[in-house]
Amino acid sequence: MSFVFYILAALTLAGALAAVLLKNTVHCALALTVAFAGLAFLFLQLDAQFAGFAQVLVYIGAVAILVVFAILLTRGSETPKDGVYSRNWLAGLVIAAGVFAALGWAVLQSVPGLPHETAAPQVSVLQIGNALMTRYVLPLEIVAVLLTLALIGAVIVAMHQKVEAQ
Amino acid sequence: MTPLVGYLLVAALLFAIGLAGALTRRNAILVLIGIELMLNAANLNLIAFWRYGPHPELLTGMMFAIFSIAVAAAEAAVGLGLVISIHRHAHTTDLDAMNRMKG
Amino acid sequence: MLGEGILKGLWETAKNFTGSYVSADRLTTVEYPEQRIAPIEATRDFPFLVFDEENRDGGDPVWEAGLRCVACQICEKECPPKCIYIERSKDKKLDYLGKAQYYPARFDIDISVCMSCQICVEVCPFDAIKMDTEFELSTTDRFGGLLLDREQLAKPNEYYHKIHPAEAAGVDAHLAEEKVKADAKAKAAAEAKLAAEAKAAADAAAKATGEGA
Amino acid sequence: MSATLDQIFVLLQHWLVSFLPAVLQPFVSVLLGVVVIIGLFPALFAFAVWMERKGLGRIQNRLGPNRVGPFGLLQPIADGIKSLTKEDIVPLSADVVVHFLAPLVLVVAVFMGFAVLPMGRNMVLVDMDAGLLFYFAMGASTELSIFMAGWSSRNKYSLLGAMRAVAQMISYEVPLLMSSVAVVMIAGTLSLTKIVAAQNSYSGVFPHWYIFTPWGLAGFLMYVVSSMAETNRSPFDLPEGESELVAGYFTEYSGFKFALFFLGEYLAMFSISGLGTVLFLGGWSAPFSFLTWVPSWIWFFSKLMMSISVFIWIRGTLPRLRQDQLMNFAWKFVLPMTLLNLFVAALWRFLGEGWERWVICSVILLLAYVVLGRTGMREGKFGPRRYRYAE
Amino acid sequence: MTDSYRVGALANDKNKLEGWNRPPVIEPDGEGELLEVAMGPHHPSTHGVFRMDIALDGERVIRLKPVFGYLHRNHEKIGEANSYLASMPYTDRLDYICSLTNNWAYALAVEKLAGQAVPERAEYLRVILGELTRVQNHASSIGFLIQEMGASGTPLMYAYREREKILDLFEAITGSRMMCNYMRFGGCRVDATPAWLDAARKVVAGLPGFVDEVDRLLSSNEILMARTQGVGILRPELAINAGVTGPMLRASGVDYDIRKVDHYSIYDRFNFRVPLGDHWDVYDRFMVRMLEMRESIKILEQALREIPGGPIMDPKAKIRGFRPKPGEAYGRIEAPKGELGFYLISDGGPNPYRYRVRPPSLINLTVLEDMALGENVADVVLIFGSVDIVLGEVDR
Repeated sequence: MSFVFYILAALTLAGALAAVLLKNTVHCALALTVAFAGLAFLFLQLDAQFAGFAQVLVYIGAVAILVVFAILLTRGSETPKDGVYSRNWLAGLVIAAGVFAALGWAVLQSVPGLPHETAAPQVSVLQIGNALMTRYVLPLEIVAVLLTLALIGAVIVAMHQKVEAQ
Repeated sequence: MTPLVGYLLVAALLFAIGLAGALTRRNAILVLIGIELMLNAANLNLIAFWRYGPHPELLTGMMFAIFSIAVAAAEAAVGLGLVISIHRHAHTTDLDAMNRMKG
Repeated sequence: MLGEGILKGLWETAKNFTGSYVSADRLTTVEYPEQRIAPIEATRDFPFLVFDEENRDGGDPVWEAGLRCVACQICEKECPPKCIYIERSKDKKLDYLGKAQYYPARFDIDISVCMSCQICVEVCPFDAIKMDTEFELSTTDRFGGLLLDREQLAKPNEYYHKIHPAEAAGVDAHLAEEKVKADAKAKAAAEAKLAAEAKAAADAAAKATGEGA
Repeated sequence: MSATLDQIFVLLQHWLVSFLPAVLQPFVSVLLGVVVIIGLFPALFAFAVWMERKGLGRIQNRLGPNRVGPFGLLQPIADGIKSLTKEDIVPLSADVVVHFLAPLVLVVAVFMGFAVLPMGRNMVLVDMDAGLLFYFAMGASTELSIFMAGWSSRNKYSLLGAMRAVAQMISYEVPLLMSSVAVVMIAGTLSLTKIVAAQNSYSGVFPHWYIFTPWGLAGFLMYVVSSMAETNRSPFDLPEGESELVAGYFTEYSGFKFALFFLGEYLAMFSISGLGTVLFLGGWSAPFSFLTWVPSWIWFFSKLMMSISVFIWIRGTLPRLRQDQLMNFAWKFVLPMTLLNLFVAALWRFLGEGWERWVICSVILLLAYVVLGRTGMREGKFGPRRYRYAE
Repeated sequence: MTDSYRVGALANDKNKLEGWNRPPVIEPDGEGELLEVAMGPHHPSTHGVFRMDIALDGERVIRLKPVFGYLHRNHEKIGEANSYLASMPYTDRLDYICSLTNNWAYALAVEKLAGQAVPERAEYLRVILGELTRVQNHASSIGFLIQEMGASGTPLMYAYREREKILDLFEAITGSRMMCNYMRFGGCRVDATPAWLDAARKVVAGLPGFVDEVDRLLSSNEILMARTQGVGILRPELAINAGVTGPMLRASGVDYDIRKVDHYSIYDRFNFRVPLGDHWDVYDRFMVRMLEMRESIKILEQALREIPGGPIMDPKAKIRGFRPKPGEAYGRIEAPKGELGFYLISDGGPNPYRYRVRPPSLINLTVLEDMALGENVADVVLIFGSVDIVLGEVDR
């Protein structure tokens, strides 16, 4: 089924590239959702149903919408006059290329040592739930607290001016 | 099935694209988009390793990915809140223009 | 408590929903082209000209001779939107009282302008113009088609009786009364001219039989 | 006989598939299911539009459509032909690609939701273990298409409508999820087929549907409210409130694309009603134990149509809220109620059998309802008034 | 003027008026740009052709400029060019929802000018038709108000269902459903038959049920209360100073009903009350209309019970060649929308020298901006609906 994998990988990467390259910020955000959707499908390919659906729910349902809202609130959809790329974009590109080269080299180097194909694991939601409540209960609680704090923090940060004005 | 290396290479490329985006774009929101992409690349790695790892029934990689998704949501919320706040203050989201610590 | 008013409203609409199936009082819709409400006595739409139908040519009444209108142009003057156009005739003809009167050589009503106010009917001293109940007057010719001329406007007294029976009866009684008065006058005058008297009497007889029928 | 009738569609599918080589069989059977869903629900959409127009008409003491076909039944088809043959207008300054994609994304995302809905015994396209999660993931994707529609039209009204719609859908997604989570907690599964199976038992003649428990009823009411908001139905139809925003996010759409939006909206209503049926109304199970011989899919679809009629009824009765009131209602009333409901559901589970749990749970919920309602009315500064007369 | 003329009392009370200033023009908070929206004349929320140029800060209204005149038809000039009688059908077209009260006000002005008396039966008929007009106007105005709130027109359809019955009555007596052209100087055009009176009694007997129905459907509806209470507040001082009349003024708590103040026609004979609002908002306007419908039904019941026989026309009245003596007169009535007045100057000719209409719709509309400033844009539509205007009367 590697054919499906290639399509999905191409979709994801094309989405990501578009998200980084396009001029119009809203188009970038929409391309980003394509990348997210591709990733979710890749997760499904990897038999991680739960993670895949969570990816769609959180990234497409929430993060993408947040990004879009932020773009509209900051009038980011108007293409700026002096280019969309930073002054030192070349340096950034070089660093990114370097990182990719290093990562790719590392991956290709370790190909022989990589684990072999295994049978698809049968993971039910029940198991995930049980794991969350037993083994991973501490991280779960921490994430819960973190999310609450992030929620409050985001509200305070964004509301800052309004409170002052009153 | 696709071998693990395929997923790892896709993740590496995605990470690099995200990094390039974060480093080269002017708009703060697009920088955040780049960071999201990098996080997603990490998630892909986690899931791939979980799938091909020796003990998928322990769910370690999957859990990591799920927690990472949750944290990413928080990061996005706070990050975008900051961007909006900065925009209120400086009336721009251009990172090159935000070169002063004083408003 | 929150939601109470909403529940009351829902109950009310449910009652109306079922009510529209069972009670004619609630479902007042009339599906027009198939179902029609009979026009009621008082209905008014556009004016028409009444003619008396004693002058018959074969079976059909001759509208032109029987027109009650004497082209006095009061309605033209009083019409609020000024949609009546009258041209008085050069010659005169005898009306039902036996008086020589002008008649309208041209009598047009632009019903695209007319606002159905009935003022022409009220001001007419000769009961010559009345309100019609016909409303399906749409036409593809928006200028000529809506400018009605004498011939299109003229409708027999019978028709008037059909659409406004009570009102028409009153008008006829009034006209008959005037006629009787005029006859009495004419009789007094007729002493002088015998030949004219005979003619008038013949006319009156014809009129009376026409009215009786 | 009744068992055959119950499974007629499943048997039909098996029979059709059996002609094919074994390799193709799973693929074709899924494809068949997809084709049936894509065919069935638009037909149901046409029927629901007719029902809505007729029902609203009767509620308003009118006749409703009655010219095309018997009882006006063919009216939706006439409307469909009309919208198909109309000119497709795209605003000059619109973002053509996004403008084109928006309705497609919406319809696709909405159709995906049907994949996990069990429409009868063994009648589910994909029996997914995380079915509910899948459903909500798909539901979340529709918001993006609405944003795309509003943003790409380059129209103030469209953009405002889209922003409203997205904000509203996000706000009400939380209580929607929360009220469903109570069911998940009690049923102990995210799989929709298993949730139905958990309700498919009877004590005496009465079924064990979740709506017949205090937390289930409260959850159901909250679910109904949130689902109305989620599908932009009256009284939460602000995104397309014609007195303010002309037609909201699809102001600049015409012809077939407009029809697609319309279709998407109704399909969302079907799927959310279907989910509500599955979660609270026992899905395809019969309402009385002596009626179990009636085919299961009949029950599912009659419950679906019942909830559609309730949607129509409410639309015919209520005026719409204002944006800030809508948000306040979501965050200050519906969400706290669903959270409390979650707690009550847990309590219900731990109190065990017996009448005490009925009393305790009902009292808690009623009290919370009254208190929250009162607070809401006081904060909103509204309530019934008395009037005086001049001397 | 009697002591019940409270407006004058309040207007003379300097202390009360000094505290009043025009509400300050609201300043935007400087964040983001103002959004200029032109609501109408093709916006689906506007009654007829009316435009509101609104400046929005977010959803808050910062400025509101009403633009009207799209329906201007030279009504007053036509009135000066036409004979007295010929203006009567034109008055139908002012406020085309309630043509009978327009007729009445104009007839009243001309009767004052010519010094004509009206027979008693004609007065009763005028009261009956006027109050029927009020009921159907208030019913449809409530329906439209709720329609603005997006109730799919259900209350509007109920209002129209009852209005249909009332319009049938109008047609049976005047010959036309909306453009009645019924009243004449010195009486009425046609007499009511006993059958008509019976039909009217039947319709009136059904009206309380209708009002109850609308009451149950709407008055305690939480959404309606939340939407309308505290919205579009019109302070009584401003209402008086702006010349607002009718249910709008009474909803602002000012006891001013021309039926009680002017004692015109035979309203003194009837027992009815004037409902007043204490919160001055849209809900009060809605409820005052609701309660006024009930009072009108009471008047109708009394009038239909007591109507005497006799002529319906002043025998001295002239249809043709009507030329009143030189002079001037102002006739006003409590039309459903407020004080409707006609001011006429005669120079002895067949047509008025000056013909002036005081339209309640236009004058009530002048406070639109004051009511809408600082409110949510969604409420502007509501506030506009609560003014209850007919563009035919605003633009004339």
